[in-house]
Amino acid sequence: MKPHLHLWLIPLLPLAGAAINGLLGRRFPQRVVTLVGNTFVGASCAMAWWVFARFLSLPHEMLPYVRDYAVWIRAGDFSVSYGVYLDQLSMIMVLVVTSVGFLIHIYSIGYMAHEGGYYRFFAYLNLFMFFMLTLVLANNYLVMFIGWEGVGLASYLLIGFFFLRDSAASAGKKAFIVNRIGDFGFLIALFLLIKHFGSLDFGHLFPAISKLGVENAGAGLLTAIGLLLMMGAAGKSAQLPLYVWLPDAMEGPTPVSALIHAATMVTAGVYMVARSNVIFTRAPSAMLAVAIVGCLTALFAATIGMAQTDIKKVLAYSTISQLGYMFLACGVAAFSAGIFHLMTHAFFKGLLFLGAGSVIHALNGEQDMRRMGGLRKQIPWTFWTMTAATFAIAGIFPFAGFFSKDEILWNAFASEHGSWIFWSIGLLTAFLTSFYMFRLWFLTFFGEFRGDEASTREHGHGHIHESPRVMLIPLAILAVLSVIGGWIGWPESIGGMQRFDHFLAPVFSSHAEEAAVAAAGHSKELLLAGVSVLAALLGLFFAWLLYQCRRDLPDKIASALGGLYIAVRDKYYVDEGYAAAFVQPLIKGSTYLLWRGVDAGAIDATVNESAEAAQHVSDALRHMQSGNVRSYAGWVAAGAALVIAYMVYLGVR
Amino acid sequence: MGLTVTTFVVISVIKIVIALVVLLTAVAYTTWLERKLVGHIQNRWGPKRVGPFGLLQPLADGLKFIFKEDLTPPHVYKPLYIAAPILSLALALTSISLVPIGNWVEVGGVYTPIEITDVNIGLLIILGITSLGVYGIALAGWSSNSKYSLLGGLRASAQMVSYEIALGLSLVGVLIMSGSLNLREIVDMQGGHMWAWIPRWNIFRGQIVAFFVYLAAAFAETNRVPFDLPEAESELVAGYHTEYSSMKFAMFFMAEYANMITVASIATLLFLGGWHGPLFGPWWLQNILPVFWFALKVFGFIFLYIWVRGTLPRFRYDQLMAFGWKFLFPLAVANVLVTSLIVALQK
Amino acid sequence: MVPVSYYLVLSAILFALGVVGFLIKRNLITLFMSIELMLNAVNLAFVAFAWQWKSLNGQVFVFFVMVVAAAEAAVGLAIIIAVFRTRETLNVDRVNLLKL
Amino acid sequence: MLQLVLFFVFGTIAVAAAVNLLAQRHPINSALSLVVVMASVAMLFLLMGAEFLAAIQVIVYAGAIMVLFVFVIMLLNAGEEERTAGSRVAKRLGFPAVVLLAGLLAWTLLTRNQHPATVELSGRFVGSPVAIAQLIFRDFLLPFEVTSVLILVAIMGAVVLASPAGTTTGRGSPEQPPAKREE
Repeated sequence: MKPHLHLWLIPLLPLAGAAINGLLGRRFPQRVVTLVGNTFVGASCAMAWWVFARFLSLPHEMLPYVRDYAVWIRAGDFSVSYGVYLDQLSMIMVLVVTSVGFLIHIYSIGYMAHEGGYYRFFAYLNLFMFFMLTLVLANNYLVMFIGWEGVGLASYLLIGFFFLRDSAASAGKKAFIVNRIGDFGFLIALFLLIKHFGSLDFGHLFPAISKLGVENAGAGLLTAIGLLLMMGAAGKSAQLPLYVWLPDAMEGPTPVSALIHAATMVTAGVYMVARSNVIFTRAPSAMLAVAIVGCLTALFAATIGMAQTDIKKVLAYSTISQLGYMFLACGVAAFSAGIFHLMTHAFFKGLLFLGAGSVIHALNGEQDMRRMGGLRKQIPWTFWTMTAATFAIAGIFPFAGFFSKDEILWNAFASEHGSWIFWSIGLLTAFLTSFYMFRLWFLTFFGEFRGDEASTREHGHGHIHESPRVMLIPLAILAVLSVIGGWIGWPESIGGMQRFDHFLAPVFSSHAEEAAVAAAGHSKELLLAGVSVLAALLGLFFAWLLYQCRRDLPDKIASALGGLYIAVRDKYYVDEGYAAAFVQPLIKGSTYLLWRGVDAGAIDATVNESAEAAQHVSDALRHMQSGNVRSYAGWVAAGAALVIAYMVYLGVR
Repeated sequence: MGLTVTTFVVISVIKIVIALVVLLTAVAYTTWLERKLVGHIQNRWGPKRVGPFGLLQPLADGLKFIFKEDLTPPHVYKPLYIAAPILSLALALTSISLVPIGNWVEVGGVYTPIEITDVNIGLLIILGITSLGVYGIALAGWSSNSKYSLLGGLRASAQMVSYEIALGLSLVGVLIMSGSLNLREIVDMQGGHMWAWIPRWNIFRGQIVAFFVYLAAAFAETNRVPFDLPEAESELVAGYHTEYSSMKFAMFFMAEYANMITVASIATLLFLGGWHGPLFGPWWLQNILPVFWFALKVFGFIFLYIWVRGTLPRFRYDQLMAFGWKFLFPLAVANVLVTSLIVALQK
Repeated sequence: MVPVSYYLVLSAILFALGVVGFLIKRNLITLFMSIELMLNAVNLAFVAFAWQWKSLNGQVFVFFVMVVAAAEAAVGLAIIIAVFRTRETLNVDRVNLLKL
Repeated sequence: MLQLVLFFVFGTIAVAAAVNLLAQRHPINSALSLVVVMASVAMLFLLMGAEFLAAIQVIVYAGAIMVLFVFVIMLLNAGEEERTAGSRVAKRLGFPAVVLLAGLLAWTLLTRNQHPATVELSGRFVGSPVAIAQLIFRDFLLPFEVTSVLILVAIMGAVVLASPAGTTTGRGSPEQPPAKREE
């Protein structure tokens, strides 16, 4: 007898909020919109925590907690139902999504207060929450796919929120289209699953798959499915080669970047891979691909991040590289590590974005770090919270980032799927990460103010100012979380007991971590951890050196590096490459072949010609219409004669 | 009935001759009667010089008609101008051949009805013939190429077609009650008495309304006062027979009176119980009496005709149409409805 | 002893005559009469068939045909009157505005 | 025997009158000849035992419809029809069609009528009013009612069409003061 957890409420509450705000919000005063938008999300957040409380007390044989509410599709013996699938993994995801989402909602109250389309913003945000929770709670791949597409839609709407700005609109389109590529893979994977297992239901699928053996020696059905799933995940989580949409997505309002493009949506891919761990652990080559893609993305994005000057772009690239970390973790079968990093990353990256937003807010929309500096004094709250976040992401002990990143690195090194190459690349990435994060930190908060006061003072409210309290409270909460959030995963090597892993253990049947741990003792793990911290501190030192004490150095280095630097600053010309490789041929082809050739040349031509023909024929026939009654009678008589003749013929025959 | 073709033909010829003679005489003396009556109504003597009570006056009129010059005005459409009066008279005389004036009689071993022929849809045929009667008047009015005649013809055709409907509908009630179109059967239905003294004539059995409608419609059908607009002297000299003279005019004249007699006989047969009446005396009297009763009733109806003519003014044309369509027609329909309802309930 | 076929042939002839009338006559009213002629021919055929099959349905159908003919005559003559009022002619060849 | 004679008499009259209808150039003559056709057709009905139909034919067709025709002819004072060039289609297409039609029909009816029934006087198959009435008011009740509606529509249409513009409102029309209902 299952207890009633009323999980359906969790996604549906935000939907109700979205409906109310989206349909009626235009007429509401701003206060009512705020109330609705936040109440429903807050309610679903509280609901999630209540469920968590109940969840902990559930006996283990009752997990995963599955419940079908209604049948959606029934075709023959294949059926899909609306239902929830709650296990430790989705529990954590729900908590993260609802909590961080709720905080960001609160933050948006202050941030969006002076923007147009206030009700629209909250409606979209609630809609996003609904779809994200649907994705997380789905009990089969198809409903998950709905959420998947839904968050894509929400992100499209929110990126293009300032749809009057051309760049925003095109960025939204770009995100949507690039995601379609990934979704294509995802869909194919689903079809394969239906074809071979006749179901998309987790509860039916995973046991069926776990019966299969591990596909060594490359190719196989599961490998194919895994690679295709990875393709979808790469699209959603902005991995190579489909990462290009994420930086442009920064066109959206900063809370959106924080919520969707840092904390939750982009991690959906990771979640999906972790959810499919049964498949991946049986398809080693697919896992290998995931790992490679992950670590390459991490390094690649990190290098680009070093040279960016737009504060949000830096954060965007760092997000990509962090996602790469998570992929790496999944690729080495350290799913729990990946999810752990996902959680901590949600904390500190969300915090970073919010802080950046607060900074931008303070400077009235200034985003270029070269025009900042010395803000430490003016906006102390933002400064301190962002400091916490920066240390966290840099992975400095004992901040949250340290634990998750260190666990990933350790697994990358020691897991049976891992190797020292992954580890070294991860280490390098860690160094770069801490370097560009501290670069951001120094450029923003230290030295003297480089922007012109006038521009900031002229529009709106006075000189540089601290954000309102409603924005600072979420910052504070997230800061605390990004300091202590990692402690639940305190590794045994440092006398902890890795509660997080043990909590997640039942989900990820293959206990790669334990194996690794058993293989290599704690001493080595401690050593590696020390190395990674050392790398982080090294990054801190270089950042201090270049951007604090010797300000002339960066330009020298840039000029010394020359082409390389420019390439990095221009993001390796990936966008241009894509444009040349795919977009232009498409446009050309559709213009000359499809439009001028097929459409105008063939289809329209046929239509027009037939119209012409009809006109000629009728022009000829027109003369039958002499308007003379008796000629009509003649025709009628002839017709009658014909009919009679035919009938007589029939009768005679 | 076992009789050979020859006897059939012979008897038919005899009957036709008798019928024609009787009818024409009746027509002639109807004119005398009319002049006499109207004279008295208008406080005159009427014809009294030719013979006792001017009884020979009709013969004198006939002679006069015959000896008058038969002039045909120019610009008339000859064939129709000539055909029209013949047509009307012929039709008028034909319809009488279906009217039974008494029981079957035994003459020289031949048992035959006292009528030229006994058809079991006689009434319908009579209606058909009377409806054809319009042509005579209409064609006369049109062919004689004079505006008076044309107007008269137009009026006549419109009026007769309109009132024909009311006429037919007024008869439907009786037909429903008797459930037959055979005049003889209809009459037989009306034999005997109700409560020992009221004769079971249709007029006494609830068809009084129908009788009134029939009366009015019949006046119109025969273009008699108060519906004599087709020949309204004061408006269009003499209506459709303005241009006619001598024998042709006489034909119209006779046709009109013959029609009166036909209509009267139909009224007698349908409403007034036909030849039914008290029978007494020896066998020959028994054979004569029904004919007498029949003749008496017809006479009474004609008397009513003349009486009305002597007293009522003429309608205006639109009044005529309104009367026919908006009053008589609905009345007849209502009568049909009520009658059929009663009959249905009695079943 | 007349074969039913004779009646049918007669009706065919009358019908054909009606069609010819419609083709050659120029007076609207006469055209209408031709139509009535055709209807009569059809009625004759109906009654003949009714006789052939000894079923009254044919006669009932003639009844309906008459009703329709009456309606048609009423409306048609009204139309003719309207046409005459506007065009001042009854010649169909002069009532031919309905052409390009 | 008598049958045959009567048939041929009335058949010839009918055909002759029909031909006359076409031959005459004055509409009124055509109308009268059409009346003759109808009368003889009614006679043929009688020969075939459709006595009720015969009477109705005379009353309705000859007595009402044709009267309407004559009335209209008189009203519009339609004169001789003028000779105008007919339509080529009618001549070149219509007439052959008619000939073909009649020929085919006659041939078919004469040669291949599988049921060679004959009409005799003695054959007591009579469309008596009662029988017809039972058919109409029982089996064909719905069509009958529908035709009544049709007639109603036709009447209204005729009134609207034929009355000059503005006088279709019936009672209040200028030249027709509302009628008195007395006497």
